[in-house]
Order: sequence, then structure tokens, then C-alpha cells
Amino acid sequence: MSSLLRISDVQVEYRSRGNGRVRAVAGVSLDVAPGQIVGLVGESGCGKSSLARVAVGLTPPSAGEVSFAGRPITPLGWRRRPETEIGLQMVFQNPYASLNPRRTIGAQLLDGVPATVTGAARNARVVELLDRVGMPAEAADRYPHQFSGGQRQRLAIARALAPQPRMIIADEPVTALDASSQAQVVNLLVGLVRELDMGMLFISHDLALVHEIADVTAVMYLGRIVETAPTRELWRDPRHPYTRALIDAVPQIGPTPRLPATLAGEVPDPANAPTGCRFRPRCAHAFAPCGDQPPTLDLGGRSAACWLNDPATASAAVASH
Amino acid sequence: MAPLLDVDSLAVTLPGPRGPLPILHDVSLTVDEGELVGIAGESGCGKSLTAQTLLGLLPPGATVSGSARFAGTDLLGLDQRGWQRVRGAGIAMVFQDPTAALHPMLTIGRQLTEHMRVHLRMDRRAANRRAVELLDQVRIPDPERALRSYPHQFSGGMRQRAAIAIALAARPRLLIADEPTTALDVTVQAGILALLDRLRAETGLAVAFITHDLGVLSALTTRGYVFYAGRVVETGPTGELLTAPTHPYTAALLGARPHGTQAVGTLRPIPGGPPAPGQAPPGCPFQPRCGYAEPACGTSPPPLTPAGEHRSVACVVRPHLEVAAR
Amino acid sequence: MTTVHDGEPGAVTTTASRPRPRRAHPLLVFLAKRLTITAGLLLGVTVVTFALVNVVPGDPVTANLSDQALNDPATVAAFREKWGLDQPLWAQYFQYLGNLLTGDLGISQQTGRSVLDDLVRYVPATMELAIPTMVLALLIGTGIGMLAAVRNGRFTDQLVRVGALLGLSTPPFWLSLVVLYVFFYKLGLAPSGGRLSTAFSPPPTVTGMYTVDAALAGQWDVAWDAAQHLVLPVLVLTSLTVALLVRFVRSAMLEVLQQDYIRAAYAKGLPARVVLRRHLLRAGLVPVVTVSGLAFASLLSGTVLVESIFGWPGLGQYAYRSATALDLPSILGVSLFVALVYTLVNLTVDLLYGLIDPRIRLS
Amino acid sequence: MTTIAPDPVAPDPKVDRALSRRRWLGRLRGGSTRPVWRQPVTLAALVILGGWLLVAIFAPLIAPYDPLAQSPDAYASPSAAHWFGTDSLGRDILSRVIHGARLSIPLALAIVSLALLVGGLLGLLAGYLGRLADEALMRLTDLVFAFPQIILAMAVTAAFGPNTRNAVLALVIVSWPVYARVIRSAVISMRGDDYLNAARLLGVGPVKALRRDVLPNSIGPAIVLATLELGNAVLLLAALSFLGLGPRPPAAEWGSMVALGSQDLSMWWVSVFPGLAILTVVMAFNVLGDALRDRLDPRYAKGR
Amino acid sequence: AGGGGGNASGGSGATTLTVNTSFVLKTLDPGRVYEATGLTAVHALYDTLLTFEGSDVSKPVPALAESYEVSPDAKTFTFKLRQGVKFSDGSPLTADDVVFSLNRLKNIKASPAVTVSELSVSKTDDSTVVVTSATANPNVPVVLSMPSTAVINSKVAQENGAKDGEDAAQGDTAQQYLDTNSIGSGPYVLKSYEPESQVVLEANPDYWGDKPKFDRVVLRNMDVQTQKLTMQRAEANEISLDISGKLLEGMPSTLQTSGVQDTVYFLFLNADPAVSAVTADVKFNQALRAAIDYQGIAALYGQGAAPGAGLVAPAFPGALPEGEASTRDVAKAKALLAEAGLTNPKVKFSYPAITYKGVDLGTVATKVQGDVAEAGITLELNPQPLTTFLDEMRGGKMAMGFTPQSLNYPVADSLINNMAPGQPTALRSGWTVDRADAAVVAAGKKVTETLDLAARATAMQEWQRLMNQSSPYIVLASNSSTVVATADLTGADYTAAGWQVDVAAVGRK
Ligand SMILES: Nc1ncnc2c1ncn2[C@@H]1O[C@H](COP(=O)(O)OP(=O)(O)OP(=O)(O)O)[C@@H](O)[C@H]1O
Ligand SMILES: Nc1ncnc2c1ncn2[C@@H]1O[C@H](COP(=O)(O)OP(=O)(O)OP(=O)(O)O)[C@@H](O)[C@H]1O
Ligand SMILES: [Mg+2]
Ligand SMILES: [Mg+2]
Repeated sequence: MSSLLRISDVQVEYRSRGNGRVRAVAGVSLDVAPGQIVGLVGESGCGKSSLARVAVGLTPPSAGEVSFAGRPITPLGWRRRPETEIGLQMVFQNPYASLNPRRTIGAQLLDGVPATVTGAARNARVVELLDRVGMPAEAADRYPHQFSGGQRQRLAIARALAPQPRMIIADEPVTALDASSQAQVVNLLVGLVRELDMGMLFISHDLALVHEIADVTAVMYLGRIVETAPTRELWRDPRHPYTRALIDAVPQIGPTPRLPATLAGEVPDPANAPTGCRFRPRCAHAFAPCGDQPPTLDLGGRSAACWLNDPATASAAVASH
Repeated sequence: MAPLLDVDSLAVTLPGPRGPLPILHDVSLTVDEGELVGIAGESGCGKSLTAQTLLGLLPPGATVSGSARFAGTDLLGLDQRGWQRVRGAGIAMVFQDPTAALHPMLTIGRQLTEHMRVHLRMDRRAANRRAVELLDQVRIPDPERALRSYPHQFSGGMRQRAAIAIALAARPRLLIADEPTTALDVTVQAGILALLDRLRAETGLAVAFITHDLGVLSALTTRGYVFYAGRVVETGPTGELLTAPTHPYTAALLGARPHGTQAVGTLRPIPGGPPAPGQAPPGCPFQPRCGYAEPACGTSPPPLTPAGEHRSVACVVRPHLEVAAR
Repeated sequence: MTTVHDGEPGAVTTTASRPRPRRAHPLLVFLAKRLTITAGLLLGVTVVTFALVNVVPGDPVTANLSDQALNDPATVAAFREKWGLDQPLWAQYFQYLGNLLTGDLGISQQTGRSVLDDLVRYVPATMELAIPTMVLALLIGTGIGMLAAVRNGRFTDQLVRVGALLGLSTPPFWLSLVVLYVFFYKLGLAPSGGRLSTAFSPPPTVTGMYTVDAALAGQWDVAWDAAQHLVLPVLVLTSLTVALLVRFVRSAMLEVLQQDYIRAAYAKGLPARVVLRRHLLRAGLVPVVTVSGLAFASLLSGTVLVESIFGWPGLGQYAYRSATALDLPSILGVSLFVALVYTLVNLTVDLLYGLIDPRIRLS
Repeated sequence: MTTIAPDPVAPDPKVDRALSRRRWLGRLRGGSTRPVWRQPVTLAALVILGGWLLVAIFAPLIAPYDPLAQSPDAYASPSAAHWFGTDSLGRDILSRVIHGARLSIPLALAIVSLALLVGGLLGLLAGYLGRLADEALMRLTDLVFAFPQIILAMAVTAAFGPNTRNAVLALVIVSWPVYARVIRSAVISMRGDDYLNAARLLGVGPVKALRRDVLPNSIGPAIVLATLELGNAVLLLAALSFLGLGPRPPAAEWGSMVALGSQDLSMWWVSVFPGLAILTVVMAFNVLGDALRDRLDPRYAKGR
Repeated sequence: AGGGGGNASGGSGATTLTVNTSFVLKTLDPGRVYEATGLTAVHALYDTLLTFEGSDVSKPVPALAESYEVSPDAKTFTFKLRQGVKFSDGSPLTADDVVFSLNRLKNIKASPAVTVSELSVSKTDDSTVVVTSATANPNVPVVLSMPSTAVINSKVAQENGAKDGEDAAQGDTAQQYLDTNSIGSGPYVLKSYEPESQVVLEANPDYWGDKPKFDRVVLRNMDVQTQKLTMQRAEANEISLDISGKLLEGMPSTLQTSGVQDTVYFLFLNADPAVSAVTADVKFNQALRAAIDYQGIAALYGQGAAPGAGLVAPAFPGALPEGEASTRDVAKAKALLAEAGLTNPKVKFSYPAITYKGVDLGTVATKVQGDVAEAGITLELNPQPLTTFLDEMRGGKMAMGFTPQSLNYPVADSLINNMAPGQPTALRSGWTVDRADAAVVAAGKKVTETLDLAARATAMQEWQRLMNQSSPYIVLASNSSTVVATADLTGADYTAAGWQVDVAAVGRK
């Protein structure tokens, strides 16, 4: 399966006042194939958005490369985006900031309709797009503030669909929404991706939600991807202690109160990341080899970056416990 | 025994551009000593406003009716001094966003001890001793140093735990936690939930926990209230409430949650949205979105009526259907 | 609000955090950067002033020689040569810069004294107005602004807002005339102008501020007289500055009042006065500090008009006279001084931020 | 368990009592969102400004005398014939004050709109281009800020010769940086805004993005500021005129009228009335600016 | 609270005379001083060979020179010095000091040097000084009464950088010292000098003449309008120098005033057609003259002013009598304009935006504008900062201007040297000898050639009458300079001699 979006060894650094450099993304590789939904989960501040922005070319990576449909993505400066990249679109987290409050919905959708579509066909496209996301044609003449958060997110999706993209990166598209609107938007997005056979990188910190929709789930911790696996397998048999902790921390509905499992320690700050395995200070299984950064081990259709998965070191862990 | 907090028929209106807006209607709820009670509902349904009413922190121009008694005191009749005595020492509050609720320019120590010294009449040393104990209790490492730190030097989870320590400092009997974990990651949330549960167990603290996450409600609380459009639509033991919901709204909320089935369209959104304040339909406020709506639902808002042991529901249709189904 | 620094040691429980490379003390880096910017700014000021003065159709010779002397070519030539006006513009500029580096601001054409001496003479006079004004304005402005914010929408607030509005809308020169008319002419409650009654001699110079110097020398009658002369100009300047501050403080405090942490402070059962004094004031101080810098700048503007009406021999009058006499060294001197004050005030403001707000604390 | 609560709107004495005791606290969170005509101060300002506009437009019809006409009746104190008295040349002060509105108000508008235009354009470019352009602009604005406004304006007018045009020019020179900064920071904060990102991802070119997405969303605060600055412009213009650097005589300019009056304070009416004219106009502009800000700037509108 | 102008007697018990005046003060160096307030101070600090007494400026009287002789050709002047005069530091004043002072004045080439540029000085013995003039000049005694010719202590001056040689223009560095120290023999010594605010003089205990009545004199910088307010509340020991004309109205009658009409305000029109064809037209010139309401302008100035007659102010010998004042005739003006073929002529009218001796020039200019408008002449007012105005005027490109004028020393002849056709000031208005009426040129020459002072005055009048017909100068009005003093003072008389008031002569009743 050839990949549509390929992120290889990308790093993102920020220069922040007083703190020097912050490496928000510290070497991430990720592939998304056509028609595939890849979920990316991780705690707040672990670098998900930074990765997404690099992936679409909004910011340049400090190292590594992103390619879309086989061509490298050139970081967008103050120039027009090349045609070849327009097939890669993004849906943003905050529905209140991702639509221009001073332009009509229609005008904003038209921005994305390819120049090849002309005349009345352009407006027809807008209506069609609105219809796709379940909004009436009248919406085209209205302004963003006249819509609720869920509706806006649907309009933002319509806009992303306008240039008929082959791949969508959705950065926490439903985090700001109510459970009910969340369900609406997620259903819509997933339905469209499946119907149009697009690829999608779905970023979220809600593990349960990703579990519901993603084919493959990647778990990110402090700028690194610690585990990637088909969603069911990941959920059933997590290979990285962090994935395990994340799954166990999701509160479940049951007949009697049952507290979710807690994870020791605090989320470290990327400016001050621990050496070696970054999860080491919070990991119940930490042992000697964790002082070195674990390699991403291919476990047959899935991968994990934990020494426990390396047969050579794992035995030592057993021995020491 | 009378409950610690007894709210009866509470109604609140807020000033709007075109006259007063009724926000809360006929809200009744109780919290017993040492009980963990949950309040859930969609955004804007009046959860926070209920908490604000109970602390006398309503916006200007609000009107309140009904009654709210806390440990024998009539809260709604309190004057400024009365409120000062109740707040912090009787009822304490933890806010949703720990970053916004901590003063960014005062040390944690100061924020932790200042009301102790007012309520518990402690001197500086005693207050500091207690502060260290409290920080230790909420599992903040190196409490002595933490006292001298500023909020921005803490991580989100630590901030929320510090906020909880602050709320507990003056030994309140009831803690109102208004979505204290919504801004936090699941792993951090797990820690906070565990902390609240432990505090309740160790100190007999009563907690009213506000959340919109039914999973959290289920994991932590023993009894729950579901709010919709400023009304309590259903109440009962949390486990029963969430595994066997009676009100169509509770059921719909549960249906919209992901349940790990991995198929397109398994999330079942509730059609439409909640009514804006003052624009609720004449009858049951949920009726326009309800799959079970009958003409009877459109006449007047159904009162909360007992439906089984410890449970009440404000629906005229669904309980009968269930009875019929059994 | 502003940049939030993560990575403070308190937050990190890791045992193996990477040692950071040694860097210069951030405060030093900050100061060095500011110094560079200031130097650039001052250079810019010299360029602008130089250019402006030379755009002026007026010729300094005309401004500085008597009418009949101007008819005498020898006198004119002597003047030109003496002040280097016979050299090309760029040469004049670079000569000025060269002298500047050695701390020589040149000699004022109109007073015939070194500009530095002139500044030393006039700056204290202006400071004698500016310091009490600023202190009064800060005290009154912060107090009233806070009161108005707390009483938002009520009568007190309306009153304060209207008052501030009046203060902001009153032309300073007109207000000076009005107070002069009322307090001096009609009521005779205050002297008409100047720094000291003619019956007194200025006290021995220490700070250059008469009230202070007289007090230091134990000449209480002189100090009292000097203080009386301060009343009207300070009254005018204060009323304008207070207005500016009140408006700003009020809206800044209102913003703070909306913050969750203020509600949280009430929710803890703290008495209102504690919340206001400890929580509100502290947070509101940051914007107050910002605006004080601004207020100071506008105060310096205000003194130009007020000094000229009250016959106050300060920097404002000196600037005005230098400008009308096209006295380049003096204009440059004043501009440089003001720019320096401006950057110093800004620097102080920034350092105060750090003091008030731990999030932007530097070290 | 529950009973129907009394009508929540109906006054309940107990509730009222509780509320009145608590009102001071409630006020903390901000007051009215009342419409303009319910806010007496704003209404008054609107009326005053409207009045002045009418006065300016119909000045020749309203003014009892020719504002330039001299008469031997110099320094006449206010009377039925001359409501505001006459000045040293026997000119009717009321008529001059009335005609002064035709100068001050349009000139203030001109100053502010020119400064907005210049500052806006520079700010837009600096914010958008960033880096060197931005740094250069910031240093330039710093430079202007480093001079006290009135001194710089004075120097500029003195340099180019005092007349109306140069006074306006000088005031534009001293006031554009504020707009440049406001627009610049709006643009910069918006550079990260997602609707701009989204548009660019759709292939919208930079100039189009600047025009459609950046400008309309950054101009708001600048316009609010401009309204607030109108009063200041009137004041500065009057100050320049007071110093003899404004519109040329015999123009009926309020600042120069105050200056004329200041020559002999015992003839108080000569300076008092033009001073009051300045005061009222500036005040009206300020109130209006405030109202506009409260209305348009969400930061201020919130709960106020 | 504080008393009015701050004239409460000081703690020291010393008597203080306060002199309020609006000043721009650049220096108290006698060799450089030229602003009025500087002259007032220098006159009190230093002695000159001769001087004027009270407000009489008709004849110099002895001061440092006990007597003097004038050669018949008016070129050599011999002064006999008074003996026993000491400088304020106690050292004796000698002929060398006189020679040094006058040479320094001439050679440092500062503003006042022009008055002595043709003079040279030498001593014949310790008590005799001879001044020679390159050209015949009967006014040398007057010049040597001026404060700039004050005698300074040459030794102290040289110690502080004073030079009197040819190269003194570059070499002399004594100004800084002389601004803060007085080294003269006058009735007062300099106590403090604050050029923006005040100059304080203290009585010289060793003064050779009559002791001054006041121990202290403070020359205080004060705006005119404030002076008026101050004097209205003043009780004693206070003088104001700028309250004149209109401002005198409404002053308490207890105050005494002393005024002399020594200032003349005139318009000038450029005679160079290249600058302005309109103003160069003699007919226009005459039309303008006829259109101006001289009486009205005098009324605008107020008390002590008179409609313009000639360029010489009434205070000085050679002035035209008031009866010859110009008069208004609008019809004539219109006729002249028609004759010249000018319809609605428009001229830019420049003037310095200043208040001179209590008169706002802008107000006067506006009045003129209003007057001539009735005759169909449009003047576009162009107020300028003083420097810009002077500069432009000097450039000779100003079409029409307005300026006050006071004399450098109380003799009107200097006007000829400046304003006669072809002279420097006249050239600024493009008035060359070629463009002038031959009669005017001749009349001017006649004045300078007349050595007898009385005859000179008559010639001067004749010159002015001719000037009034065709010169570029239109005299609007003459105005008084006034000393306003509290009732208790004596000798507070205004003098046209240059120093305004002799503070040493002011006494108390
Ligand atoms: N412009 C920036 N300058 C400096 N640091 C930044 C910047 N943007 C992000 N960071 C830092 O980089 C890290 C990763 O940020 P990022 O926004 O990618 O995280 P995220 O996983 O998307 O978090 P969230 O779930 O909160 O959206 C954080 O520590 C953040 O503080
Ligand atoms: N100060 C106020 N003025 C007017 N209306 C208000 C004010 N505060 C809240 N409301 C309205 O009251 C209703 C209830 O608000 P509340 O904050 O109690 O909701 P919530 O249930 O806490 O929602 P969330 O889950 O978003 O916190 C909302 O419709 C809100 O718009
Ligand atoms: Mg993110
Ligand atoms: Mg809430």
C-alpha cells in the first residue's frame, strides 16, 4: 500500500523567549494511505498540532521531510500554494477562529473552488458542498456568527472539501464541541472520507473517539510517537506502557463507580524533556536500558518504541523485577 | 437526618438585553454529608449557574427564588458577612480552568493560607504548617517549595490539585467542583478523580461534582442529576441512571458517546440543539429533539416525579413505555 | 496574558533533565539588547532633529544676531565660523556626533552656554513639576480608577467617568489660563507663576529642585514659598494625567474583575477589601505600570504649554525657545534627553512588570 | 419533593433584600448592555456632537455676525448684542466660535483619517511582511514616540511654516504610529489565525488574503482608536494654534482664539467661550469613541 | 496662601525691587548684549563714559567721563575720566580698562559691534581717552552712553578669556564668565542669572555715585498677561515693563505709569517687480497708504499710541509732529487702484507671530487686512515664527511685511544708514537707489552731511516727508513703551535710551 501522506523523521523546534529552544516534535515518522483514517492521540502539548501544521506546510520543519502523493511539501511562505499541494487540506480545532467572521460562508467556500470551474457552476459547487455537510443552500449568504459551533465545524469541513482534496488533516476538529455536536461532526467527517476515498489524519486527545473511527492509531508522547497499531489491536493489546496508561485512564460507564487508573508523575515540559525514553520517569516498568532512547521496533503490522518489546532487553526487565 | 445541602425549587433569572431571562427553573437537589453527587448536562444548561447561586456569586441583576439551605442556614437570605462565613468555610468551590482560577501573581502559599487565617484564625506559622499538609495531601511534591512557587510554575494537573487544596484549606463541609477536569488530559483527570474520592473517604467531605462527561460521572459519583435547559430532568443513583436511563435525554446523551464499536455512524447525535435561554418551548424543553415526543409533551414542562426507588424523572412518556416494555 | 514560561524547575519531577548550556544571565542579555536599541534610537533622534532643523527656511544667524548686526557681513561671517555653520551639513552632523561621544552636547547658540549646563539647569525645574504630578496622579488615578471599576455602573462610577472625560477633554493651555484667572487673579490664593517669589533667593543647588534644596538647607520659608509656586502648574498637570490614568485603570481593573481568580477569591470567603487590595490591585498594576509610562510622555508634552503659561523655566520652555530660535545644539540636546528618558521609562516599566508579574520575571 | 416556584420575575421582597445587599458584589461583573439611547452620557455626547455638526454646516446662517468683521466695539463684554462678547478687534466671539466648528471638526477628521491611512498601510505591510520591514517600522514608531507629541508637531510646523496644511501634516506625522502599531499587532496576531491559514491552504494568494482576510479583521481596533483619537486631534490642533502654529489668522480657530484671549485675562470671555467649544467637542468625540469601542471591541464589550 | 506676585518682603529684611518683564535673554556680556532686558541689567551693573539721566535722551551727561570735548569735524572725541572709581572688586578703573572694553566690543563682532565699527580708541594718559571716528559722526557721545560700551575690569576679563585684539571674534571666550559675574563699576552687582526666569542684582556697596535705594533688584520673566494680573494685585516695590496701550485699561488707578512713544510700527512693500509686480507699483503703494485706518490702529494699540506720522518715533529728535499723521481715504485708495489698473489685488502679508511690548502683531495685521479689504485689496496673512520671518525678510523675497522698530541708540540717524534707498534694510525690500526717487536719496544724504544736531533734526523731518510719499515703508502707528509701577515708587521712569528703566534711580516715597 503506497502512502498518500508520508511524514519522515520530522522535527519541530520553537525558539521561545527565555527558554531557548523547545523541541515540540522530536523526530516523528507517520504514513497515511489513501482511504485510510489514521488517528493520532496524545496529551495536551505533546506536539500534535505542531506536527499537523508541518504536515500541511503551514510551518517549516526544522528537520525531516513531508511528502504528499510522492511530492515533497514545500513550506508555505508568503506565496501562493502550489496546485499540487491543494489536494491536502486541513480542518482546524477552533470552529470560532477558522472562519473569517467578516465574509459570507459562500465567499469563503468559493476560495477553494478550483479556477477551472467557472460561471454558474461555481455557485452550484458551493450549494453542492453545503449539501454534502447537511447545510441548506441559504447558508452561503450568511456570516459565521449566525451558526453554532457544530454548524461552523461542518462549514469548515465543506470549505476543506471545496478543492476536492485527497487527504484531510483534522486537528482536534470536535474537541471544542458538545457530545452531541461531536457525534454529528465525526459522523459527517468519517462518512465523507469513506465515501470520497480520501485519507485522513485525525488528531484528538480523546482515545475513545479515535478508537471509534480510526483504522490505525498512533500514540504520541512528548514529541515522539511511542506506538502505532491498527486500532483494535492497539486497544486490545497495547505494547507501550504509556498506551496502556492512556487506555486505563478513560473513565467507563458502569453500574458501580470505578475510578480510572492513574498515572504517576506530571507531564514534563518539552523544553526539559528527560533523556533516554521520555516516558521513563513516569513508567512503572522503567529499567536500566530506558536510559537510552528506545528504537521504534517493528512488531509486524504495528510498531512500538519501548525496550520491553525488544527481546534482548525484555528478559533483563523480567529478571530485575 | 436533614441533608447537608437542600435546594428546593430554585429559579434564577439573569438580565438580558430584552428583559430578564429565566435560566434555572424549579431546580431541587440535595447533597448529604460525605456524599459524592454528580451534576451532568450539555453546555449552557445551567450547571455553573447553580454553583454560583449556592456561593452567592451571581452576576448583577440576577433574581433568585426558591430556597437553598446549607447546614441549617438559609443561603438566599444571607448578607455580605454571612456569605463571607459560608464561602470557603462552609461551601468551597473548584473552578473549571485551574489556570484562570489561580491568581497569577500571588504565590501558591499565599493563596492557600490567606483564607485559612480569616476563617480558622490561624497565625502565619500554623497556616503554613497546614498548607504543607494540604499540599502533601493533594500529592504535590516538595510542598515547602511549592508554597513559594507561582501558579505558572506548575503543570495543569498540579494547578488543579493546588486549587483543590485551596478550596479545602478552610475545612469546608461541601465542595462544589465545577468541571474541574474538563480542561485536563485523561491521565491527569484520573488523578484528580482519585484525589476527590480519597478526600471524601478520609475527611467526610461532601462533593457536588459538575461535569458534562457521563463517563466521569459514572466513575466517581454515587448519585447524579441530569440537567437540561435549566431543569433537572432525571436523578438517581449514578450506576442505574447511566446503565438504565429513563429520560429520553439521558438516553440520547449516552448514545452520542463513542462506545468502541468501530463502524461508521455508530455515534448517534441528538438532532437539533438545546433551546437558548428564554426560548424554550412551552412544554417539555426536550420535546423538539425527542424521539418519543407526544402531543402531551407540548403543554407544560413535566415535573420531576418519582420513578422507582431513589429515582425521579421529568418525563410523561418514556417511563410508561418502559413499564409497558417490561 | 503574556508569555508563559514552562519548564520552571518546580513543575518538573524528572530526575534526568538535560543540563542546560550555560548562557549569560538573562537580565544582562535583556539589558544589552535594550541598550543597543536605545543607542539606535538616540542616533535616529539626532538624524531627525538635524534634518528637521535644516529643512527649516530660517537661518540660525537671523535668530541670534540683532537686526543691525545682520547688515554687517563681517559679524555674520564671524558668527557662522564660530558655530561651524559654514561647513557642509554632513560635516556638521559628524562633528556633532563625534563631540557627542565625548559627552559634549555642544554650546547653545541662544544661551551661549553648554547645552549640558542648560539641561542641568532646566531639567530639575521640570522634574519639580513632573515628580509630584506623577506621584499624585498615580495615587489618585489608581485609587479612583479602582473605585470606579468596583462601583461599575453606579453613581460613583458615572461621576468618575465624567470627571475623567472632562480632564481628558480640557485643553491644557486653556485650563492653565482658567486656574490662573480663578486662583490667582480672582481669589489670590496662589502665586501667578515662576518658581519663587522675588523676595527669596534660590536655595543652594543640590538637586536643582527648589523645594527639596530649600528643605535640605533648612530654609523652610523658601521651601514653603517654592511649594506654593508649584501648586497651580501641578494642579493643571495632575488633573490631565489623572484623567488619563483613571480611564485606563478603570478599564484594566474591570477586565481583572472578570477574571476567574477574582471570583475564586470571593469564593474563598475573603472580605471584599482584602480581595480588592490584594488580588485586584496586584493584577491591575501591570496595565497601570504600562500606562504610567505613557502618562509620563504625555506629561512632558503637557509641560510645554503649561510651563509657558506659568513662566516656569523648565525643559518645555527651553525646548520651545530653542525650536523657535532654530538653536540646533539645544534642540538636539533636549530631544536626546527626552528620548533617553523615554527609553529609561520604558525600561523601568519592563523591569517593573517583572517585579509585579512573576510570569515575566527575568531571572 | 418540589413545588412550583413562584413566578421568577415577580418581585419577592426576600429576594430583593438579599439582592440589594449583594448588589455591590454583583456589580463587579459589569453592568449594562443597554442601547446607546439609554446611556445618558453617550446620548448627551451624541446630541452635543450632532449640534456641533449642525452648527458647522449651517454656520453662516446661524452666526449673527460675519466672523471676520471688525468693529470699533472692541472688548465688549457679553451682552444681548454680543452674547459671547467681542474680542480686541471688535469681532463677535459667538460668530467666531460658530465658524470655528467649520475648521476644527473637519480638520480633526482629516488628521485622523490621514494618520489612519498612512499608519494603517505601513502597519499592514510591516505586520504582513514581518522581519526587516517590521523591525524597521517598529523602530520608526519608537522614534516618533520618543519625542513628546506637541514638541515634534511644533518643530515640524515651524520647519515647514505655520498654516493649516502644515499643521495637519505635522499632526499626521506625530499620530500615525499608533495606528501602525495597532494594525501591525492585529495583523501579527492574526497571522496565526486559522481562517487565514485555511484560505492560504486553499491556494488564496497573499495579496488577496491581505485584502480579504487580514485587512477587514485588523482595521476594527484601528477605527475604534481613530474615533477615540478624534478628540485628541482637536486638542492638538488647538494647542498648535494656541502657539501660533495653526491655521492662519484671521481664521476663526478656537485655539488661536484662546490665545488671543490669553493676552488679557481680565477680558475672560475672549478665551473662555472658545475653550468651552473645544472642551465640548473633544468630550463628545471621546464619549463616542468609548461607546464605539464598547460596542465593537469584544474585549471591552464583554460584560460591560 | 501666597501673596500676589510674590512681593512679600523677604526674610532677610532687604528691600527688593521686582521688575516684571517678558524677556528672551541671551547674555549679560556687555560686548554682546542687545536684548532690552539685558540692557536694563547691564546698565545697572556697569558704567559707561557718558549716560542719559531719567527719561531725557536729548543730551548725554557725564558718567565715567567727567567731561568730554568734540572736535569740530566730529571725528575726534576726548574724554576726561573721573578719578577714584573702583570696580566692584575694589580695583581701580583706569583708562586701560576703557580702551580694552571698547576694543573688545568692536573686535568680538557680536551684535552691538556695529555701533562702534568705525570708532577707534586710545588713551593719552591715565585719565584721558580719545575716541576717533573714521567718518564725521556727531552721535559718538550717544553711542558711548549705550550699555554695550560699558567699561569692564580688563584684568579680570582677560583672566576669564576676554580678548580685545583683531582676532577677538574667535578668541574671546569670556561670555560664559560675564553671564554669571559682573565686573563693572555700576550701582549693582550680578547676584544670579537665570536666562529663562530671572536676573538678580544686588546693590554694590562701594558704588562711587549715589547709593541705589533698593538692596536687591529682580528682573523677572513674566508673560504680558500675567504681568497685568500681577500688577493689579501688587502692593509695593513692583514694576512691569510690558503693560502698555490696551492692557493699561482697567488697571487700578493707584498704579503710576510712565510712557514714551519710542516704537514705530511700519509695513514694507517690496519695490522689486520681480518679487511682486503689485507691491512694486507706486500707485498700489499709495492706495494702500490711503486705505489704512491709522486712527483705528492707534485706538487698537490703546493708551499712549498715535497714528503713524514718520519713521522716527515721537520720542526722538527729528520726529514729525502728530498733526502730520497719515489719514485714511478709501475713495482715494480705490481711485489709485483703478488708475494703476489693479482689480482686487492680492498680496501675501508676512509678519512675525509675536507679541512685541504687549502688542500682538497678528491682531494689528488682521486690522490692516480688514481695513484695506474695504478698498478692494486682499491681504493674505502669513504669520511666521520670528526667525523664519527675519530670514525671509533678509532674503529680500518678501512681498509685504510688518514689523516694529526701536532704535539701537536714541538717535534717529541710524535709520538713514539702514532704510534710505540702497541701504541694507531698504535692499531687503528691493529698494535700490535706481528704483528710488532721486529727491529721497538727496534728502538722506543731506541728513548725514549735517553735523549740527538741530539742523540734522530738521533735515530728518524733510527726509521722512519724502519717504512717506514713495518709500516702501508705511508707518502705521507709534506706540508708547511704558513702565507701570506701584504707587510707593519714585523715579520709575521709562527711558528711550535703551535700558527702559534705570533701576538704580528707582526709589521709595
Ligand atoms: N509558536 C510556539 N512557540 C513556542 N512554543 C510552542 C509554539 N507552539 C507550540 N509550542 C510548544 O510546543 C509544544 C507542542 O505544542 P502543540 O500545540 O503542537 O501541542 P498539541 O499536542 O497540539 O497540544 P494541544 O492538545 O494542547 O493542542 C507545547 O509545549 C507548546 O508549548
Ligand atoms: N453573566 C451572564 N449573563 C447572561 N447570561 C448568562 C451569564 N452567565 C451565564 N449565562 C447564561 O446562562 C446559561 C447557563 O450558563 P452556565 O454557565 O450555568 O452553563 P453550564 O451548564 O455551566 O455550561 P458549560 O458546560 O458550558 O459550563 C447559559 O445559557 C448562559 O448563556
Ligand atoms: Mg493542538
Ligand atoms: Mg459551566
